[in-house]
Amino acid sequence: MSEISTDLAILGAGPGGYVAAIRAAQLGLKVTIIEKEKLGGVCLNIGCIPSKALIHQAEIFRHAREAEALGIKLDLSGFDYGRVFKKSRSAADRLSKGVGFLMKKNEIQVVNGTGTILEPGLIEVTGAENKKTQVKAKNIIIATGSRPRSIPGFDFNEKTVLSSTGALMLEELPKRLVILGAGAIGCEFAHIMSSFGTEVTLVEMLDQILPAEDPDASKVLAADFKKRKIAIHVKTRALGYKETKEGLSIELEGPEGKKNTITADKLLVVTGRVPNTGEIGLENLGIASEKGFIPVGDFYQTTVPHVYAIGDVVSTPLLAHVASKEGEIAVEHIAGHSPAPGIDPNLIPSAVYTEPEIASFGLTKDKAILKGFSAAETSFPYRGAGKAVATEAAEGMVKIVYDTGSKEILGAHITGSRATEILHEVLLAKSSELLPEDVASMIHAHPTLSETVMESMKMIEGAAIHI
Amino acid sequence: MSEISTDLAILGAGPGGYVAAIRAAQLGLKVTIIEKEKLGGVCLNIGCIPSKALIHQAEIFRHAREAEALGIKLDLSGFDYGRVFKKSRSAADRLSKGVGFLMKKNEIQVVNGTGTILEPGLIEVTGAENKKTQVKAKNIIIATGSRPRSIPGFDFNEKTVLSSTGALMLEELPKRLVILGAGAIGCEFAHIMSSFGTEVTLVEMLDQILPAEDPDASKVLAADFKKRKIAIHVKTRALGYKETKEGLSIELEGPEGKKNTITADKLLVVTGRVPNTGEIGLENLGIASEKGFIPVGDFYQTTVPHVYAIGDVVSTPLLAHVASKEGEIAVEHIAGHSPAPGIDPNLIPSAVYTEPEIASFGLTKDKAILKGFSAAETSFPYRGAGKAVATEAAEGMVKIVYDTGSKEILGAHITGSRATEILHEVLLAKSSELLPEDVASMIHAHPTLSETVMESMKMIEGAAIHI
Amino acid sequence: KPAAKKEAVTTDGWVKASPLAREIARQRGIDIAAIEGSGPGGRVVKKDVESAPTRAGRPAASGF
Ligand SMILES: Cc1cc2nc3c(=O)[nH]c(=O)nc-3n(C[C@H](O)[C@H](O)[C@H](O)COP(=O)(O)OP(=O)(O)OC[C@H]3O[C@@H](n4cnc5c(N)ncnc54)[C@H](O)[C@@H]3O)c2cc1C
Ligand SMILES: Cc1cc2nc3c(=O)[nH]c(=O)nc-3n(C[C@H](O)[C@H](O)[C@H](O)COP(=O)(O)OP(=O)(O)OC[C@H]3O[C@@H](n4cnc5c(N)ncnc54)[C@H](O)[C@@H]3O)c2cc1C
Repeated sequence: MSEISTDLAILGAGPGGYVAAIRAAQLGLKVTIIEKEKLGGVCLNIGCIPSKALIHQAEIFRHAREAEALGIKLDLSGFDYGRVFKKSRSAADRLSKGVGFLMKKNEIQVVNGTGTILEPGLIEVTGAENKKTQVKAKNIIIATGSRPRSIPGFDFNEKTVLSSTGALMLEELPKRLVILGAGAIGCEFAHIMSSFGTEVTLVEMLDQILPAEDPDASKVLAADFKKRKIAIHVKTRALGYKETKEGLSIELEGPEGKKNTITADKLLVVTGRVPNTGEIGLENLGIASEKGFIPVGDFYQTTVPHVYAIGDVVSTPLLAHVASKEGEIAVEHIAGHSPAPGIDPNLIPSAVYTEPEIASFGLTKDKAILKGFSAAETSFPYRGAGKAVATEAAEGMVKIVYDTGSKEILGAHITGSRATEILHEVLLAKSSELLPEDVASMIHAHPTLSETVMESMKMIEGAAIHI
Repeated sequence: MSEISTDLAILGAGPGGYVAAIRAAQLGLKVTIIEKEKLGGVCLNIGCIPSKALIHQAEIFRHAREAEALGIKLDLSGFDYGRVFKKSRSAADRLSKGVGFLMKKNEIQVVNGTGTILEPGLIEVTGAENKKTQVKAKNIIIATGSRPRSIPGFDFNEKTVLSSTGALMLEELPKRLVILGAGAIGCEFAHIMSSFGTEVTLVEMLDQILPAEDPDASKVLAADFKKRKIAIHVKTRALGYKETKEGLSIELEGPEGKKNTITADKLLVVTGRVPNTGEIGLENLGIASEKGFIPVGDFYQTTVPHVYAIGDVVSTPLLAHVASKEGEIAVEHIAGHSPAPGIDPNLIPSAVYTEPEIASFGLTKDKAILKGFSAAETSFPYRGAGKAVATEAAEGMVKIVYDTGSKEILGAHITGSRATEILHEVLLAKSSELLPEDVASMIHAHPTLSETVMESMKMIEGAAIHI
Repeated sequence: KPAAKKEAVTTDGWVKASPLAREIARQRGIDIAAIEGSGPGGRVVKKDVESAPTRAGRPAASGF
């Protein structure tokens, strides 16, 4: 049994934990981080990064097919999805190693093993060969993240019924894939797999794919998916499945109780995630979780002094950039600085890396009206930008929701090529309380897709040119 | 002879003229626009747009080659550059037609023909079959743009010695191409042609390619070009050429008078542009041009009342977005509004659509110091962003130049994938006088390349994470 | 940041000013609430601060 004394112990090295660790080291704290699997957490190893690496390869593959229009002939018979898989693993590994390098550089002690909080200020870590380490810490941050949620009747076996992790680890393409859940992760897998030729069926309980996004954004993506022969069933739930000789036979129930059976080779269930709060010793702290989430205050303090919780274990949006920001706020609070409390939910960007991409923040027009704003919206089409036409990316639009009285920007919903990048200009306008005219009057480089942002703001001023 | 009376006559329908026309119509003016070639000017027809369409196809082609790493076999024997050419023309035509549609929609009268100003308020237009139209206008905007500059000994024949127009109109790829001038246009053509397999040699008089850009940005692009076997000769000028059996034999003089002969199939000369101010009747107005450019005041007024000049005929940067902005300012001045005078040169973005892309505004560190600022710079590498690694785009960096006293942002120089889009967030920070902390504290979506912008701002605050 | 606090106390409500204008005013000890803004929506911007009189009654030096 070895012992460590530290200013701050962080449980879990995902984008919440490892960013918190670096920030704490910058502020002069002695930091220990405890991780039972790989540095970087879900995000780097089995989440954001490998999925975006697959998406990038899918885009290369799609471009190769577009090159046929230039007279290039493709022989796809040697196409090896295994190589796509390997590229995604090497991106993940490279970044996970990068986190290891950052830990060293910032003199952060990494303890490999599973941590359990025994009492405030004390964590026991069980490492390889049952090796125990006691970590005494003045402060603790819980950042143990989340794992895929299974649904009754669809337990993950990771052979035929897959979680997102199982899907990321596939080394061969399924011929037919059914995806339950059309949130960001479900839609991204639909995009990836169908790009490489898998027949994809997307099933969603609610009334649109990407239920959290603006209905128009969802419509544009749905139209594109349909063009690509991705079958979409909304207002539909899966009742159960059977393994048959032809594959999995999945029973669906659509609107008005209409039943339908689909046969597929694999089933991917991406309907939600569960926080990892069950086996970390919360009971030893007297913290009661709420639906699995740890209740926290404005600076991510729990009810126990010197114990904080951030990231997917907290009931804020389950996103890597939220986890990182929460880590920074918690650490600055621990270090006695005075960070701005909490995160304004309207300033959290959401990004879906499909083609077209979908990126947004803040309110839709309908939600803004419900909140009492005198809300209006403008919608500027991508085809109004020369760059979109020149790059064969004319589908999409920039929607800006604003208050007609103060001109306050209330939300933005961008659908189209590079949407996940160009959103940030609008988000900066919102977060710095700029007005539409500030963006409208700024010169934007021609030809760029960012011109659509300028035009949508000019629309608010009655001065849009290309519409 | 037909006659037209109008509030505003605009000579030239490029991005200066046609945008001015639309803005004027919005403000209630009766507008006539005179164009001797195609609506949209150089930019849409033989400039920005077709070049970016070619670049997009080059990227598709490059991606197709990258797909070989996935086991896909390519047969390039049928590759037809003519189809690439056609795609670029159809993008240009579509957008030029779009301008026609916008003219109709805004009830702007289009007169096809060559205009000459006879006296203040009077333009004579000579159309097809020598048809004359007299346009009487309360106000005139000159927006006749520019044309390629030839250099002594290298007159354009558009067969072997090409201007940018000739290069855009090629229907077949040259095997060997020498490009004189490594500004934005020269580098973009080097990128395009070498992507499709042409052997490219880039010759530049000054000491770096992209002489107007930050030296580090230039270095990254030069390194990439060299990897792609583009030969680069800086501090070198072309003395002359001979047509031989093996092709063009071009004599170069490098540093310290070292001579060198290169053989190529075509020579592209893109060393500058000349304003079209010689044959439009300036003499009838008593306006004397300066080095070909029309002198103007803060609202682009010339020395003659009610006559304005905008875009490439004015000695501001020869860029489409500058022409458009100047058009808007001139029109708002004509309409009696009070637009902000002139354009702050530090707020003009510049964009080069190579791979990596290069985008910038404002001062380099050295220039800022010369201007008396207590300037410093941060440089955050693309490889510090997960998205860059996942999308195999780890080359590049975001450089921010700032004043160490006030923290004012003085310039930004971004090199890397999507640089031309992500620059706009920084430019908004600059144009709205935000501080680095405003950008640094904003949540950026993960994983995006825009995170490099956040990190570079955090560096200024001593709080960057991934470095 | 005492200057920021003082400004919040001395003016009733929000002074519209760009962050850069605020910072320069703070560094030079200029009361930003007393400056008339020329930016978007009457916002005080850098050039307004630089042409404003300092405490000593002289215009602040413009540039550096
Ligand atoms: C397929 C997929 C794609 C995604 N794409 C995106 C995206 O594009 N953008 C985005 O913002 N988000 C995305 N997410 C969500 C994102 O991954 C999470 O929001 C993020 O990882 C949460 O970070 P975290 O630090 O809270 O937890 P995690 O990343 O889950 O990290 C928690 C870490 O704690 C460790 N741990 C748990 N318990 C213990 C213990 N007792 N002892 C020691 N260590 C422990 C775990 O091993 C893990 O490494 C995606 C998720 C998935 C599944
Ligand atoms: C290959 C290339 C790539 C470029 N890429 C970019 C880029 O990516 N981004 C960017 O910002 N800029 C780019 N430029 C520069 C950009 O094209 C110009 O800055 C822009 O077109 C200038 O606009 P303008 O309205 O002043 O003039 P122009 O676009 O030159 O338009 C002037 C119009 O006036 C007409 N005209 C001239 N004389 C008369 C007359 N007497 N009567 C009637 N009509 C007349 C011409 O036919 C023309 O249509 C590029 C240029 C080239 C050549």
